[in-house]
Amino acid sequence: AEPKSGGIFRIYHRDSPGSASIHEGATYSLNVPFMPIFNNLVIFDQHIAQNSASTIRPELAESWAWSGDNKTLTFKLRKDVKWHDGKPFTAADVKCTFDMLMGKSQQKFRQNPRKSWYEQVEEVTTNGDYEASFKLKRPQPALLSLLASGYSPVYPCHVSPAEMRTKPVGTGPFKFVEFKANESIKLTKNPDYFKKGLPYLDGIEFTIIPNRSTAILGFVSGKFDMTFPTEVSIPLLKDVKSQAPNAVCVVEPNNVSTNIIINSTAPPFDNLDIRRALALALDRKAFIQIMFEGQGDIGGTMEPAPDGLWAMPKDMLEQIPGYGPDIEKNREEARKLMQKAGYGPDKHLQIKVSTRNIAVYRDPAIILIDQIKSIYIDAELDVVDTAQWFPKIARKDYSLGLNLTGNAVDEPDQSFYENYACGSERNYTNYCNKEIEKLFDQQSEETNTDKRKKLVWEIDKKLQEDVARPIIFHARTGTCWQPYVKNVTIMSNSSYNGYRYEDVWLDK
Amino acid sequence: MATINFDSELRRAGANATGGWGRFAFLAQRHVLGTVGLVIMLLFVLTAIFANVISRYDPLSVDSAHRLAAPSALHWFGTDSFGRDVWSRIIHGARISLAVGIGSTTLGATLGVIVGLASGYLSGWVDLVFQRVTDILQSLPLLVLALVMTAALGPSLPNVILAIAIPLIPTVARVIRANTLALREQPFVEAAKSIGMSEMRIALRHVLPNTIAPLIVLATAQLGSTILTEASLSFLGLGIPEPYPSWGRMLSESAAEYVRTAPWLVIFPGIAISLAVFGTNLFGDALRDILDPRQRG
Amino acid sequence: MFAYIVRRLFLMLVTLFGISIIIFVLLRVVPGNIVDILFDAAGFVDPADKANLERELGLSQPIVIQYLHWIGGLLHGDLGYSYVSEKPALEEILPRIPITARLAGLALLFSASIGIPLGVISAVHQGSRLDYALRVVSLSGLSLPSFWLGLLILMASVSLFGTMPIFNPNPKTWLEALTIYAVPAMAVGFRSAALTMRITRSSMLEILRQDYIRTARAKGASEASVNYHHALKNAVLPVITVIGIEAAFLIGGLIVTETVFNIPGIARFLVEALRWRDYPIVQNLVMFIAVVVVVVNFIVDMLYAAIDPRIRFGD
Amino acid sequence: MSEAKTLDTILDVKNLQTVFFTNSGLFRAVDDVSFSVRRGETLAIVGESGCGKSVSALSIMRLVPDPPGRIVGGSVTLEGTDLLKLDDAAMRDIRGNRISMIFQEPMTSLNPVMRIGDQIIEAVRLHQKVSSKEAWKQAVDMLRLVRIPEPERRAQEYPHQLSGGMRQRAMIAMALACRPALLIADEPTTALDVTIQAQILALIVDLQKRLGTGLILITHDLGVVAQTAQRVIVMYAGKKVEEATVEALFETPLHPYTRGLMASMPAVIALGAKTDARLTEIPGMVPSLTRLPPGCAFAPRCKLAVDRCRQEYPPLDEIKSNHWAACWRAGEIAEAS
Amino acid sequence: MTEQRPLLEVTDLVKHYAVRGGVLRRQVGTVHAVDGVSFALGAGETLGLVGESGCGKSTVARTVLRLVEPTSGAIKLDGEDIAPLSKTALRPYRRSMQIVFQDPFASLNPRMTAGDIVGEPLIVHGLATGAKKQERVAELFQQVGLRPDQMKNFPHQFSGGQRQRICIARALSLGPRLIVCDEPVSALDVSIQAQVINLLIDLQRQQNFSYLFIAHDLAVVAHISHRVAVMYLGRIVEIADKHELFANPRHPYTQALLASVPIADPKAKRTAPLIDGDVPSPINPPSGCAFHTRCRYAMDRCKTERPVLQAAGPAHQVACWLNEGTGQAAS
Ligand SMILES: Nc1ncnc2c1ncn2[C@@H]1O[C@H](COP(=O)(O)OP(=O)(O)OP(=O)(O)O)[C@@H](O)[C@H]1O
Ligand SMILES: Nc1ncnc2c1ncn2[C@@H]1O[C@H](COP(=O)(O)OP(=O)(O)OP(=O)(O)O)[C@@H](O)[C@H]1O
Ligand SMILES: [Mg+2]
Ligand SMILES: [Mg+2]
Ligand code: NI
Repeated sequence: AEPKSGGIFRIYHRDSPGSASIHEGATYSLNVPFMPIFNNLVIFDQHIAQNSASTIRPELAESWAWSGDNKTLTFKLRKDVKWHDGKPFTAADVKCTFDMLMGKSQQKFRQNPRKSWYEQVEEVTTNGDYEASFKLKRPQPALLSLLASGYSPVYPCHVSPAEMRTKPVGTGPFKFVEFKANESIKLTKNPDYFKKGLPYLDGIEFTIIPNRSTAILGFVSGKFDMTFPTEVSIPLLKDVKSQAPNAVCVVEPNNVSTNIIINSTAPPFDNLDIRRALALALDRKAFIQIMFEGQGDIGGTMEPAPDGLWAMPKDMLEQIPGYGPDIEKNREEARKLMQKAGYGPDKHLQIKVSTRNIAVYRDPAIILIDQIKSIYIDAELDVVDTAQWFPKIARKDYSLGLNLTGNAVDEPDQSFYENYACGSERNYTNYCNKEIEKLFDQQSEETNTDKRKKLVWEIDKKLQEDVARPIIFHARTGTCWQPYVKNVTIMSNSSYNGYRYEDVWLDK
Repeated sequence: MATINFDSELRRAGANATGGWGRFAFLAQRHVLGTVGLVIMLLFVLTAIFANVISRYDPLSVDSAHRLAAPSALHWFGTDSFGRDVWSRIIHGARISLAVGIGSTTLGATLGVIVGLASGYLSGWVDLVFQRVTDILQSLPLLVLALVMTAALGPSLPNVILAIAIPLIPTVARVIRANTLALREQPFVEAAKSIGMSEMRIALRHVLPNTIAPLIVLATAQLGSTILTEASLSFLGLGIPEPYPSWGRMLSESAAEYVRTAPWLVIFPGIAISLAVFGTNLFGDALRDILDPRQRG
Repeated sequence: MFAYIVRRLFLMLVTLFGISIIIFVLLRVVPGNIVDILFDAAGFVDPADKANLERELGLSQPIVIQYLHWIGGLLHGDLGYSYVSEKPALEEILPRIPITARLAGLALLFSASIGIPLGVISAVHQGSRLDYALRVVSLSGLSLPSFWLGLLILMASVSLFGTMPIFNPNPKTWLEALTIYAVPAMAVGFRSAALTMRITRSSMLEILRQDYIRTARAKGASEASVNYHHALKNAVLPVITVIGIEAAFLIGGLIVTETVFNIPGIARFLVEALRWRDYPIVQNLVMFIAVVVVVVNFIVDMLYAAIDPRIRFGD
Repeated sequence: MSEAKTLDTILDVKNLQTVFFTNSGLFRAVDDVSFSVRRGETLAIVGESGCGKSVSALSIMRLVPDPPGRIVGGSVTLEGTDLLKLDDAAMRDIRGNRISMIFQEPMTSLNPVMRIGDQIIEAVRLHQKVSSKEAWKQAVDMLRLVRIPEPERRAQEYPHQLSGGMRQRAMIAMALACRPALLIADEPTTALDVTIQAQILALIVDLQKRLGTGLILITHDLGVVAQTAQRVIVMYAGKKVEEATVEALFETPLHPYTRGLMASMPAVIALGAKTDARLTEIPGMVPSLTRLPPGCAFAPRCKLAVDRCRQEYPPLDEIKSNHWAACWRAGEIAEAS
Repeated sequence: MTEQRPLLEVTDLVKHYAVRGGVLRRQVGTVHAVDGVSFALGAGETLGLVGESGCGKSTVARTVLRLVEPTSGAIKLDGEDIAPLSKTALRPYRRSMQIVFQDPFASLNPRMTAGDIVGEPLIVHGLATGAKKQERVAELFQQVGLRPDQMKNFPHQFSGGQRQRICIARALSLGPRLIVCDEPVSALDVSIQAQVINLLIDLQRQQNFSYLFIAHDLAVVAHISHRVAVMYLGRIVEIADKHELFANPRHPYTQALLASVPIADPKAKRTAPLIDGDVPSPINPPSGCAFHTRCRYAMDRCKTERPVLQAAGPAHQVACWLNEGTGQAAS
């Protein structure tokens, strides 16, 4: 059918985001409602579920080009773009945005969680009003993917970061109307959007409903056109389908891994045998069965295939200790390791499993505790308050932690550097292996995708064998919308990139 | 004039109910609802005491193969999404719920009675100070306290009990104080003074027993409502921490996801909570009636 | 008495002062501040950024200075700025007050108008079937956790009517306005009605056996007049106490109902602010709740004296 | 009592039986008591404390607390209608209108949270159509009538602000406010000094004369009985044991209990009466109403008791004209005196 | 009469109650409930206190025991002024002075059994516990004419007179030296009244009790008292040896009082009350002699000047201008 214009798109929101500034946030609670306000230089195609280098499309940039040494990336910008306040968009805005992200400008973000993405960027330069270039320290083909993420909008130069937190101004298809904390976020159509004829919607309205039951009931009763993206759990999905049989529901992986962070600096996990035993004791299928009724994926650091681009092949995966199909055999081996370390049926190891007081953290921790009972470990759950979680982790005041790692882009550079590089802020376990570090750089600079894949597999396997941060599983979640909602695509290897909604329309 | 059966009237008045058991049996059949309440309460107390004996599985043992099993001979109340036996969890949950209920009610009511009695009976500056204290306690919403305590001390049974008990103090204190204010002026209090009783003893022996009716009603209502409060705190993620099975969390976590697909996860903890609350309240009313000397019998 | 009221007002200030200190200290005792929470989302803490931010928000100042700053502002009507939304705290708090007030008011109305008459009936017919039936019904309200009752109402409404009474800041019709407040208020009121009823019943039982009730009967007063005019007025003190407590509680305690029915009231806002360690919001909200509490308590005390001439304050 | 059945009879109580069902057994508080009151007449009821006087009065009003009390037999006929057969609404019309009662304990019988004036006018307003202003005026007048100083102010006050005697007078004012056909006064003047007592009694007697009110006066003060009543009944352990005119009773009491009562009175301030002269008392104690002896309840305390007294309950016989007594030896006593 | 130091000596006792009115309940007046009362009571002596209702008898009784705080005045028990003592300091004195309240029902805790009520003082002062206490209580019950099996009953199960006896038993339980009896026999029938009065007298003989005996029944007062004080509107207007007072009443109010006593003889019927007129208010007591509004003999002087108690014969004092200095009877 031909797209129709008009209508307000009503979505419930799972919680109240802390601000409206995407750059200062690190949760898709921010991306979902505020991505429609902005544009990137480039963006992943909004209608292809699997993000990859080949689905990157120009947005504010008309085109882009790598220099011969692969160290400069130049964007030609559109000339017909205006900020929502009427000011014209120019290359200066691009420079401003990325200078600020790199911490080089006068004005500062209150917090800048993705500063490390631009580690390799030497500087951003402009050439006239409509050309901007990223000069790199070394080749990094992945940069383009990072720039195509929902996390990389271009901010206006003339609006202060503080204002962007409360009244964001963008170039995107929708303009910000209001954000009432704990209540609602309202966006309205940008009539001057540079893509003529878009958007179709008159506006988008997010009603903030932290209580999931109420929210789902609201969707079922027709008060909302769509659930909050990727927030419907598998059991709830069944419920929604039974009550609203017409609803369209999809279940997709969202590139979030559930993993165990191990404090290897202190006993008992400074002992590699015990770490190995732990890795061997995991029954990943059981986790997936319980958490997702079977609909989850087993893999390493990178999101598993087919949705993930960089996953190890199955046979390679199964060679890694603990990934083998025979759980009992694995555990037998694990017990031996434990006995070697001095534990046994009469001498159990007493530990605490720390995690946050959120179901997606707590539930796997409960399963974990139950599973490691089989290898003489008596664990107790230690639920940690949000404000204390990272300080506690940073203090190394834990022995085992249950953690979730979300990846904005299905891109090894992002995962590896963020989580496993020596000295990285998010390398909670302080895993540091100079050899692997070299491999990180090697794959990063590699422009040949196939070669790069091999390198990535090797790294991933090694990381698992080192029990750096045992990955338990990769989650899948559901999203539902009413049948009349058209042109919504849920990304299958990230949950941060697919919310521009410029061509979503309502067939009512 | 309707004919009157003297024997049955006398029986209703409890004339032939002699001895401890006779009296008990008589009261039991006079206060049917109260008896029901008492039976329910005893049942829960026994359950809590003998949880290890009655429960058939380890309440914490996860079993992915038998998750969400419907009630059957194997799992009387079915299993939850972790494959844990719901019956065993409810049985063990009785301990927690009763610990919360009895613990926080006792703590809150005792302190409340002390504050209320002192403030109403002694009046003067004691009243002034205690009134401010109750005002302050009343002004701190339960959830602020609960949040602060769990954040500062970590979620644990004693902390939850304490957090729930604190708001009870001003409630009980205010009711007791109101009663005491009126009682203080009664001639029998003056009479007690005249025989040289200490203020303390007057407060405890003469004033307090005459506030027992509202106290019982309030305390039993609170006993029930603390169980509910724990459930609500669990709903907000502030209750007794996992993996200990508290009824409130069992209900609140299953309510949303499984009410249609696995209703036993919702029904049984729900029934357990409601029954416990129901029982204490019924028993409370009956107890109040029995302790009222002016009731017949 | 006039002097008494003046003294009471002064004491209210003392109470409020006490509360201000307590909440201020409590908040600082709790580990973590807004900066930790902000960084939590990022997944790591950058010490330099953290220090910067703390300085910017005034959190690095000595605690006494912070307190004086807050109280000083409060006395000038300046509540400061929310850390999270960066809007004036007053602007954030003010619109939520009427919502909660409406909800609490309706809930109280519901609980009193159901609880008191039922309590009277139950006491008058003590031991009868009617008494049993009323108590069982009202207690069933008390026995359900409020989130569960709320959810049940929502679920029933969705399956029966295909819609649900969920909050909408600009209700279109008068009826919608009523349902979005009345339904949650009923869910809360049902619970407190049961308590009101039990207290009323207990208190009435005490009074109904008094000699002056017999005197009223001897004058030929009807049962209704005896029960409601003579007895209830004497029995109402504890009931008022409980209703007063409920009133104070409801202002800050509607969290579960507000969550289930998704009402943007004070309690939910408070929890959210606490979660964010948004001190200006939490502190000022707690102060507001405290003001309500002391005022309600004051009114209750005044009602005591108005209803029972034997009770005198300030003599 | 055939002659009492004239048109003049306001109240006729026949074989009234009121019992309490308590957990220690059946309590026959009023056992087969009959009496009648004529227009303008004062009937005094005297008897040992706890013998059922107040319960008899309450039975007439149908205000015996139920449970545990219950009227189990007899009839109470007021101006031709049997009150025990009336439905509640009809009974309410009569209470406070045709009959009113002054209760024994004025402290607890007044509603502590209502103004005295309001309590007085309540009965009036319940049964008569008067404006509230009018009624209030009436209340103040009633208070003045019972000699309460500053009635305007007192009407505005609450019971706890009045002295015991004032409360009692307020009760009296309340009972008299609607000019009843029958007034039951349960020890109406115990808390009053004799000058006021005299005034109040004079007031009641005056009202009685003017309105033809029948009065049942329950009192311990035999002086009051002598001064006010026309006829007297004497009760003992729930039963009526003697009935006579005042003159006859004071002259020749026939029942040994009545004789004991008379003898126990402290001598009227007689000059030279010696303080050390012990008052005569009736030995022993009132038996428990649950465990009454088979015969005459007074027998265990009676100096004149013979075996028959201990076995058979004596019937209430008319020993002399208009003088009934329930005693096997009443005849002998009558002759002896 | 004994000539030793009096057991109780009350000097210039004053008790004022504030009267409040209006919405703000400001004090609008003062009730002069007791307005300068002085008397002495020897050991083993009974002082009768009579007077019209509301004249402040109960207030005197309660202030003497410090159950209400006196506005001013001294209360000496055994020569020791107990008026300024703190509550705790007062407690030991409580054992030696007891009160029987005017309103028996209200002064009994509705939730305690009669036995417990009577036995409680024994426990409080550590005099007896357990079986011994029960025994003593049973004995007390019998003394006041109650059956020991009634010990387990609650106050509401008793008749008015029975309640009064419970109060007497409670007061007796401590064996005090002074008992203030506020109309202790008003609700008793004459036979039991006789028992109780005999009991009180016997106890006095045996244990040298002193009584402050308030009653309306002058016959009873006459019987039990050694001396009698007559109160009117917060003041003692006449106080004398019993024989003297009844034989030779000097104050017009006393005379009216005596003349109003109903005589238990139907033949001597009296119809008209002897004095009439409104009882004045204790808030605005009449100027001069408070009784002048109702007094047959009132003179101009009575309206302006207040007479003070003056000797009017041996062991006889009266406050009336008619008797000024003369020692002569009025009329
Ligand atoms: N509610 C009750 N429950 C049980 N027994 C009662 C109740 N009320 C009264 N009685 C008993 O009934 C008997 C009669 O009581 P009643 O009040 O009529 O006595 P009375 O003659 O008025 O005595 P008094 O002169 O002392 O007032 C008493 O023995 C009393 O114990
Ligand atoms: N608590 C009080 N507040 C105000 N006035 C009071 C209070 N108690 C007593 N009065 C007043 O004090 C005066 C004396 O009262 P009191 O009870 O001593 O009189 P009484 O002589 O015992 O009278 P009665 O013989 O009627 O018992 C009365 O006018 C009474 O109204
Ligand atoms: Mg009586
Ligand atoms: Mg008195
Ligand atoms: Ni002498």
